Amino acid sequence: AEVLNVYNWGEYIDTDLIDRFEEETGIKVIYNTFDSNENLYSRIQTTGYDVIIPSDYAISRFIDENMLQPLNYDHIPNMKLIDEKYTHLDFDPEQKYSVPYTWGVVGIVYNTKYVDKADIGSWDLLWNPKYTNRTAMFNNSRDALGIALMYLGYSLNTTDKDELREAADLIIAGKPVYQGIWMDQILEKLPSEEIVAAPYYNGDAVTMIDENPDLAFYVPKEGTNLFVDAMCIPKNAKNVSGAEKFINFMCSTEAAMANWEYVGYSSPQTEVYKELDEEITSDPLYFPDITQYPTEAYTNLPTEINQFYNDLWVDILT
Amino acid sequence: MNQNLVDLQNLKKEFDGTPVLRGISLSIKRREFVTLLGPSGCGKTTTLRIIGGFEQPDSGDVFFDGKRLNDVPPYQREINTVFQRYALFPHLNVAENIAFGLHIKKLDRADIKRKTAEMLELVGLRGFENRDVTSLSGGQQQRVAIARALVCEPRVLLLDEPLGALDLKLRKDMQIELKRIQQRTGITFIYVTHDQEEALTMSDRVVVMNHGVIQQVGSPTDIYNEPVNAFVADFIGESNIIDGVMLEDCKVEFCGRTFECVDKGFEKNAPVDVVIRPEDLKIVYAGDGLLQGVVESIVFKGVHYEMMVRTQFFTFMVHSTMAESVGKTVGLSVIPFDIHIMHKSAEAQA
Amino acid sequence: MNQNLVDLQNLKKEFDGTPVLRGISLSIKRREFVTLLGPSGCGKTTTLRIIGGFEQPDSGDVFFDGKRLNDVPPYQREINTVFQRYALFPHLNVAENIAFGLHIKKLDRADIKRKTAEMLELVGLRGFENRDVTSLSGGQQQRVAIARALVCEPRVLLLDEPLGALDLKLRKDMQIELKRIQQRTGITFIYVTHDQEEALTMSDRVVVMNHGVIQQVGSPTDIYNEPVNAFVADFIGESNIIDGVMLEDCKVEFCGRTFECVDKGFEKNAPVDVVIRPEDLKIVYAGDGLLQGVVESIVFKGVHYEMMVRTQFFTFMVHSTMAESVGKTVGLSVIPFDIHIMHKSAEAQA
Amino acid sequence: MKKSFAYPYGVWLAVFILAPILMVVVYAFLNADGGFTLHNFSYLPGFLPIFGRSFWLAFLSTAVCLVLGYPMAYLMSRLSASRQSLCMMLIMLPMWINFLLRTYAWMSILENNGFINQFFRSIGLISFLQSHFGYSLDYIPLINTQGAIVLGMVYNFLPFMVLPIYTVLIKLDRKLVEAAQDLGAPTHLVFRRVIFPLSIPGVISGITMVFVPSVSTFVISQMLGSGKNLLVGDLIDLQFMGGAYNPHLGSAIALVMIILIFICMWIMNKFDDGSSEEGGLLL
Amino acid sequence: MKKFFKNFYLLLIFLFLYAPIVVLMIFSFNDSKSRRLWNGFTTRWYVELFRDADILHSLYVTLLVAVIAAAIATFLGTIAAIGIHNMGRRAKAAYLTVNNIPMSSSDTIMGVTFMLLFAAIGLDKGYLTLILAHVTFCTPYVVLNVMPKLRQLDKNAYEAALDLGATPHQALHKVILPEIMPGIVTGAIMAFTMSIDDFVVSYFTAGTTSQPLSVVIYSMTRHRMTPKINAISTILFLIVLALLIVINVRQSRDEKRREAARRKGAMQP
Ligand SMILES: Nc1ncnc2c1ncn2[C@@H]1O[C@H](COP(=O)(O)OP(=O)(O)OP(=O)(O)O)[C@@H](O)[C@H]1O
Ligand SMILES: Nc1ncnc2c1ncn2[C@@H]1O[C@H](COP(=O)(O)OP(=O)(O)OP(=O)(O)O)[C@@H](O)[C@H]1O
Ligand SMILES: [Mg+2]
Ligand SMILES: [Mg+2]
Repeated sequence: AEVLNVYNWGEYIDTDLIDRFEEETGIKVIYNTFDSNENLYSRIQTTGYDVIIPSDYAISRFIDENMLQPLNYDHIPNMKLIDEKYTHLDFDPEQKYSVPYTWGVVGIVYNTKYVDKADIGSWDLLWNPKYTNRTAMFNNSRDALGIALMYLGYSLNTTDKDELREAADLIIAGKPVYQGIWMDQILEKLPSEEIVAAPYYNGDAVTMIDENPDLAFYVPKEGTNLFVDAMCIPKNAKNVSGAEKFINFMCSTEAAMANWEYVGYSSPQTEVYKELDEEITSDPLYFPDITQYPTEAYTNLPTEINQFYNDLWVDILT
Repeated sequence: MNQNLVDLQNLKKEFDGTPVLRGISLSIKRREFVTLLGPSGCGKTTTLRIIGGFEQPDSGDVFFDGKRLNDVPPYQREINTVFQRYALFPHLNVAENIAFGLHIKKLDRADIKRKTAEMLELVGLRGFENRDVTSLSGGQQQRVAIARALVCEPRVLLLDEPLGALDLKLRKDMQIELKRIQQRTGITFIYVTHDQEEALTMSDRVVVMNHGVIQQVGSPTDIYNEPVNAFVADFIGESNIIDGVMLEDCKVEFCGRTFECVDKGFEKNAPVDVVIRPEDLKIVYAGDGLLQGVVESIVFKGVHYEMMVRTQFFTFMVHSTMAESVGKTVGLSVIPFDIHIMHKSAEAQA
Repeated sequence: MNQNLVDLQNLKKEFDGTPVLRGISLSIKRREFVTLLGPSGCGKTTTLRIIGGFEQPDSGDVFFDGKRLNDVPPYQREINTVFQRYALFPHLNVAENIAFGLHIKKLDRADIKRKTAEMLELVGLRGFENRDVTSLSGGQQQRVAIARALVCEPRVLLLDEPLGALDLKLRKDMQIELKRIQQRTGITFIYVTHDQEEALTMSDRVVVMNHGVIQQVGSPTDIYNEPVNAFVADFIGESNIIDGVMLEDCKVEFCGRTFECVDKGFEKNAPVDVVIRPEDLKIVYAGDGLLQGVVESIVFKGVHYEMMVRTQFFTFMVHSTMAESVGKTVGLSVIPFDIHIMHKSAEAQA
Repeated sequence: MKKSFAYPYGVWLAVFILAPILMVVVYAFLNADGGFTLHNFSYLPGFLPIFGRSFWLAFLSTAVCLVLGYPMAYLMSRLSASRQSLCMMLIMLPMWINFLLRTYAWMSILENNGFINQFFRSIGLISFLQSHFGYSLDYIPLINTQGAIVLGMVYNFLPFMVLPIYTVLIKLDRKLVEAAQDLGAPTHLVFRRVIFPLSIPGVISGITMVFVPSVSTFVISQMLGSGKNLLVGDLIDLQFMGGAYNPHLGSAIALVMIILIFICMWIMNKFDDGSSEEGGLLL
Repeated sequence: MKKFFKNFYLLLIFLFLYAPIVVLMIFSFNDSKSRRLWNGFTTRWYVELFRDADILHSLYVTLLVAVIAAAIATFLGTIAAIGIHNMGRRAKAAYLTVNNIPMSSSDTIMGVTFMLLFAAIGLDKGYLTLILAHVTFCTPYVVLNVMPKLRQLDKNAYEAALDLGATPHQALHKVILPEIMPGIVTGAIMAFTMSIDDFVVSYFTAGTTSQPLSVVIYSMTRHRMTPKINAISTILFLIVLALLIVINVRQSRDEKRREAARRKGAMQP
């Protein structure tokens, strides 16, 4: 039978959809998961996937390194259902290589029981000594430095080493405040009140708030990172037509809706937005209003700057 | 009881319900060389381990110099042991092995050094101080084990078949060596072996055991010449053991004939064991002996020939320096003094 | 050469550059019981292993029934071995151990059963079929090992110190048993031991080895009574070995005196070893003997006493059934026939 | 029995162990363009604190494993045979649960509001401390400490300390213990002068098998520690799987670590008198 | 009293080893995704688990790879141990040193080097690469478990078999293998456990259709670990536990029987 290799983030799809797609098309889907873009990067060098779902800056890097195929939108008619707000972003300015899968912003999740109203609204909260040992920072150089850059008012994609240095120093200055520098642990530690505030993606904030209604989410006024995870077809894909069918399927209203419900990340699909209640679509948690604050998407950085990020990050964690 | 150094009183011990010692009582004097002799499994090692403190008797007491020793742990007993397979410490060299007990006693370095050197001298291992014990030959290891025990200046030294693993030649040499050491140090030796020649050669007194029971205690000559029962007679040197009946004092019947002997005090017509050593039987002309038989086989044993002579009732083992040809009919004679009469041993009756 | 079953021709073997066999040549006849005798490390086991095929000689050949055997692997040789520590298979029971070789030969079940039963009968282990071999006593294990080898009906059985681990009593019994089995089966036995008494008792011929060289081959009596050199004399029974000078045929000087003897053919004034067995020395009144000495020690050995008599030049070991008291001055006499004159052995010269 | 039996494995080792190590060496001396460089090593002085921290934590966890594991092995070696194998199995069994899951479970136990602190609170320990000793926190800090990292390592690597010591101890000749007692040594001296020295080969294997993975461990420090400080394992992980994908630098770090570990092991083996024939690590 | 303290100590250690596992097992019945806040009892994770083909598949991969890798490692390691046992001192030392490398080098380095190696020789990642890698780090455990058994082996047992007419092959099968079987079994169990326990090496060497459970679990960490994983671990754990108990009960019964036989043997003449 026809086989399709799909490579996605862990826990990032409603698996029923795969079954449905297999039923509809008769294509056997081999579904794998990864945990970081870097990993995806090293894996696809040696393994042939048909559909991958990387994040923005990774897509930009793949494009730069000529690892993706241009898409034939004729075979992906549902592309027209994708909101233009999320197309032609910096990482794929010509929108040739990717079909947005989810999008979101980074904000701060905080516990209303412990965090004073007065202290919210800005990235500042992450450096507030009042909450010493009760907040956390991202354990990921791009996201962490990104927060610092935005707080400082610099571009997320800056290649100015001084600016980056300044951002790193800022995080170092914040280290005594943080209980930890983490990724997924935040997902647990916020609802269980081990910490009272931490940055996170709005999609995951939804699940956290579900679990502990005392939690709330805001996007700092200094602006934030608009991230998009999008579906792409690698150069070395073996089953391009299957991949197109899969991408098209995932963009269908039905699938996008089911997936939205399952994953909790904002959907770029216009019909989904329209079909949902006003209550939800107006909630910045589900559909942040990106017109209210500056947003920027990540792009691929030059190798040298990537290396510099690495050095800074090691510095921060030394 | 005062001049006894070690006193065992009615020791009993079972393992898993099987009695191994059935009431061992034994007194050992100062400076004595006592050997426990008996077949494998008779309880020699168990007795020694009780004296050493490695095993508790089920009942009975161990006295040492008049004091009850049962509950004293092994490391507080003035007794040291030379283990069957030496049990040297493989992580220590020769000198360190010997000095082990001294280090435990926290002697000062100079003393330890001096005593260790003396011991090495005594056992003839000077120059071997720093050798790895595993690189020594069996005999050398043996000597280290002895030195290690002696250096603690025990009042009693227990030796469990210390020569069992050595070859014959070496065993003979070490027997002489051990005896010499015992005489020089004046330490009481309690020695275990199942080699009767070894027991006879070295001991002041021999304790013959079987099935957890002491069969006989006596000097080597006593044991050899006047075994109390057939088991002892057979175990100490080869013997011809014939069923007989004591007709009256100094008169015994066996092999269908009546012989004169020197033993008295048996009941009339009591069934007895008659023991005759092979070397006490003389081969004479067919008509001359009291018994007549046919030479069945002959084996050269070096010093003598061993012949089996079949008579009507019994096949005798005879040792003689002269060979007879197989099949020849010969006579056998024995003087009354060499006919030993014994009560049937418990063993044989069972 | 035709009636020889096994022929060793000039076998040489080195381990790590050390020669272990230095040219062993030996012919063994059908139905013979040949014993290799020698001190530890002299190369007995190595010789046996070459015959068994477990070791390749560096040079020299092994012939079996006239055919060169060097390159035949062990499992194709009609030779079986009884290993020193039995090497029984602990995962198999007694019957399975014995039947191992038959299973390999793919005999049918009934045959295997029958033969195994026969063997158990032969070695006296009927009823032990299903016993775990590790639960057997040493002597029983020994017999299983022999049965296991014999059931394959080898033409030659190699036995490497098969009785080494047994106690004395049991060893004597097993010696008789083995000899009986050999006579009943008619299989050629090549037997290794370092116990000279065992060698003398059991063998048709004894091969005395030392340092990888055969010293003497002969019947037990030959070896005992006419050792070719002092090494053999000393190894086969204890001996007094005295340096002497051959003055002329039948006249030897030692201990400062001239003795008559029966040996001839030595060079004039050749230095020789004079060997006198302890049992050949007679104790006589101080004035009567050719030599005079003082009794230094006396040990009871059962059959005889062993005394050390110090003369001016040499301390003699004397065996006698009569005890003398220590310190007494005695005379020693010996008949010319019992004075053995030997060339200095290579050993002694080296 | 032939030694040629080992040849297939020899080939296997060459291809799958030696060749890859060689590749690490090669990679360490290459730059991204494939040219020879020593540049990768120029970073190393900056990593010194990271190395120091890793070795210190590994040292601590090895020490704790030894202190906990030795008595464990010793007690086990005294049990009946079937009990012994049961214990062996029980020690191995936790490895059947994924190590991430086990570590997550430890988080639940150790967190500030975790099971242990909940317990302390319920028995009034925290309020007791607060009222009588002026203790300011409302929990006992357990997680996010170096202690928690050490605990995580100990938890994961304890079996590797117990098993080799246990195997040496069960082979120890009982007679030697008796010989020492016989020579006047009371129980503690028997242990110090005989049992322990003779079990050193097992101890050294145990130390190796705990220390090495501890030095290079990653994830544990993230999950049980605060994640604010890197360990070498994380650093390598970062080069190969994380932010700045740089296998060359990663290889250089790995190479240095391999060398350091070998040096440590070499020093350790100095304590072994070489009597442990075959230098076998485990068992 | 002393005995009580000894048992108490063992108990404490086992408590330490099993505490997190108990927590994990309890929370596989928690009616929320939280691994710490109890929301009530549910079996829904178990139900969902059996609908989740991916997780089940990854479990299948884990077990399959563990079985195959352990089998190969056991075979390879056993014959290797026999070969090494018969080598000279130096060759033996060399072999064992290299043999020890996988056990004494970090998983990350190993995983990465495998990845580099497979890329270099152009081997696509999949079951094959996964199994090769697992065999590599499992075999040393087999070797190290078999070697001591070989050393305990009667030196002459093999020769005795040859002597009785067995070819080297037969001798190996009928004598050597049965004798060293306990070591082989322990080695196999250890290999199997190591394979199950591994995650880092698998991570670098697994292909698309061959992601073992550990890799799947790890890729979930970016988002949220599903309690289904706890559920599957619980099931796996209980199965193994049951198995081990059965084995142990049988073993101790055997032991008793053998002990009884020995005693009976000793008493017969
Ligand atoms: N710890 C023990 N547990 C069970 N049985 C034992 C133990 N120690 C000894 N026995 C049994 O007790 C009996 C006597 O053993 P002991 O070791 O005292 O004999 P022995 O006279 O020294 O024999 P050998 O000459 O073979 O050393 C034997 O049957 C032995 O099996
Ligand atoms: N495989 C081997 N490698 C190295 N040396 C060996 C080997 N086998 C035997 N030797 C050496 O060869 C010499 C003769 O050994 P062999 O086993 O033949 O002696 P033996 O006469 O049987 O002695 P024993 O009575 O002690 O058994 C010894 O010095 C021994 O150390
Ligand atoms: Mg004993
Ligand atoms: Mg030998």
